[in-house]
Amino acid sequence: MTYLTDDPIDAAALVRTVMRPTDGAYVLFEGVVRNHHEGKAVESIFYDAYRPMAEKEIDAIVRHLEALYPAAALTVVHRLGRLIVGDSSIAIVAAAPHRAEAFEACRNMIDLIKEKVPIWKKERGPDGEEWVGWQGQC
Amino acid sequence: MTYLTDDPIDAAALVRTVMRPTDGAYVLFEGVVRNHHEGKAVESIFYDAYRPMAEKEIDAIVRHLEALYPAAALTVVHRLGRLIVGDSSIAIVAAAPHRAEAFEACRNMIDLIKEKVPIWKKERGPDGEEWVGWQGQC
Amino acid sequence: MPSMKVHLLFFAVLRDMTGTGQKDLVLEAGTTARQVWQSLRAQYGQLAAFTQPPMVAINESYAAPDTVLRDGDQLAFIPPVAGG
Amino acid sequence: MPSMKVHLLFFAVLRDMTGTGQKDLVLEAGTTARQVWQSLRAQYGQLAAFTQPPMVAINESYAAPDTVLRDGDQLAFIPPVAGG
Repeated sequence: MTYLTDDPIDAAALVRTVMRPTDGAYVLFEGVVRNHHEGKAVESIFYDAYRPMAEKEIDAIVRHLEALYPAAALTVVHRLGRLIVGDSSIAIVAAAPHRAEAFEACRNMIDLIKEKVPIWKKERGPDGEEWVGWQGQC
Repeated sequence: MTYLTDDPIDAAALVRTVMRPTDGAYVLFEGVVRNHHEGKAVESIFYDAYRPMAEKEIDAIVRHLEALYPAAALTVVHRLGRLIVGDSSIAIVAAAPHRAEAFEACRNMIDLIKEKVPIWKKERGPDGEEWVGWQGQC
Repeated sequence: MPSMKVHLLFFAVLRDMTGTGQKDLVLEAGTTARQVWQSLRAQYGQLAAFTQPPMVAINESYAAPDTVLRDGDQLAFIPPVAGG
Repeated sequence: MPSMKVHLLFFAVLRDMTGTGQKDLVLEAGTTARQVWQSLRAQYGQLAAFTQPPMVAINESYAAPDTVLRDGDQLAFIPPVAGG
């Protein structure tokens, strides 16, 4: 139960930890720091988290999806700290005997993580820094 | 326009060829030889193709999806020859500024390739060999 | 009225606004998370406009803002999340 | 009646059944892909049961079985595909 890391993500290694000889497919999703957000240039992002709670919330999502897609094998790593354009912030792998479950479990996982896990990002660009999502309202 | 290979697929290298600084996500799909098919044990698969036509058909699918998902960057490699359990037969990468397009383009690509491209597989297991899909009917 | 201790954590924009990551509070028994938020608004000018608290977490789980706190609780206000 | 040459390709299960990957045909002008399939059925016992041809490709593109072949065409019958 260590879904958070301060180090670069090795997606290929993550895939190897998941695949079983019964799996006919896997889907890997990586979220990557891009050079723009809502029309503004982005140079880097600082990811902050409420770490113990984030670990618990991610674990709850993994268990929920394992129950929903019993044939799938799932894993996820989220990186924290300062990332630059091109760095991966998250990698999710969903392996399954058939591709439909792999796609659905992977897509479902990133959607739930973005919705529920206490992780935040502060974007830095030529115009300064800003916490994403805090637009003067809670 | 070389979508077919006789060599092992390097998915990480494929991802690197696709990603642009504007991309916030990519989805990688790999099809992998699994150890079973319709209840039978599988040890290896031989992939055959009508190579020049397969190249054209894959290219047409890529162009179709590029038109459907203009923000996405897409690529695909299909391996031919004899593959053993755990080997990847196909890798598809769809990168995009936002994840929805990456997921949809990738899923759409594998579905279309499985439907349209003249590639065949002969499964080998303890009970012998069989061409998949040729169940005594055309 | 008996008092209790609550450990308050700040993250992200709230840590920047308050200038701290944590704070020990001594509260009257019966105090809710929402009431803690109101006292923070009085204390930090940048929060004054936020009449409604963000999401609330008590002991590392989401909780309703009107949950009554208990002695030893760890309380956090969760700004809109942006992981992934 | 004038004749034409057509290059016929076999893949996968059809290559195994016919024991060859290709074949040069000399056909009467006006022959269709479907008619070529019927002559193959007469020639190869394992195909006799298949009254309908598989998918047809002419010059590396899918075509209707009743397409009239032309001199120099490359013809292939495409068994059910199973890529990916």
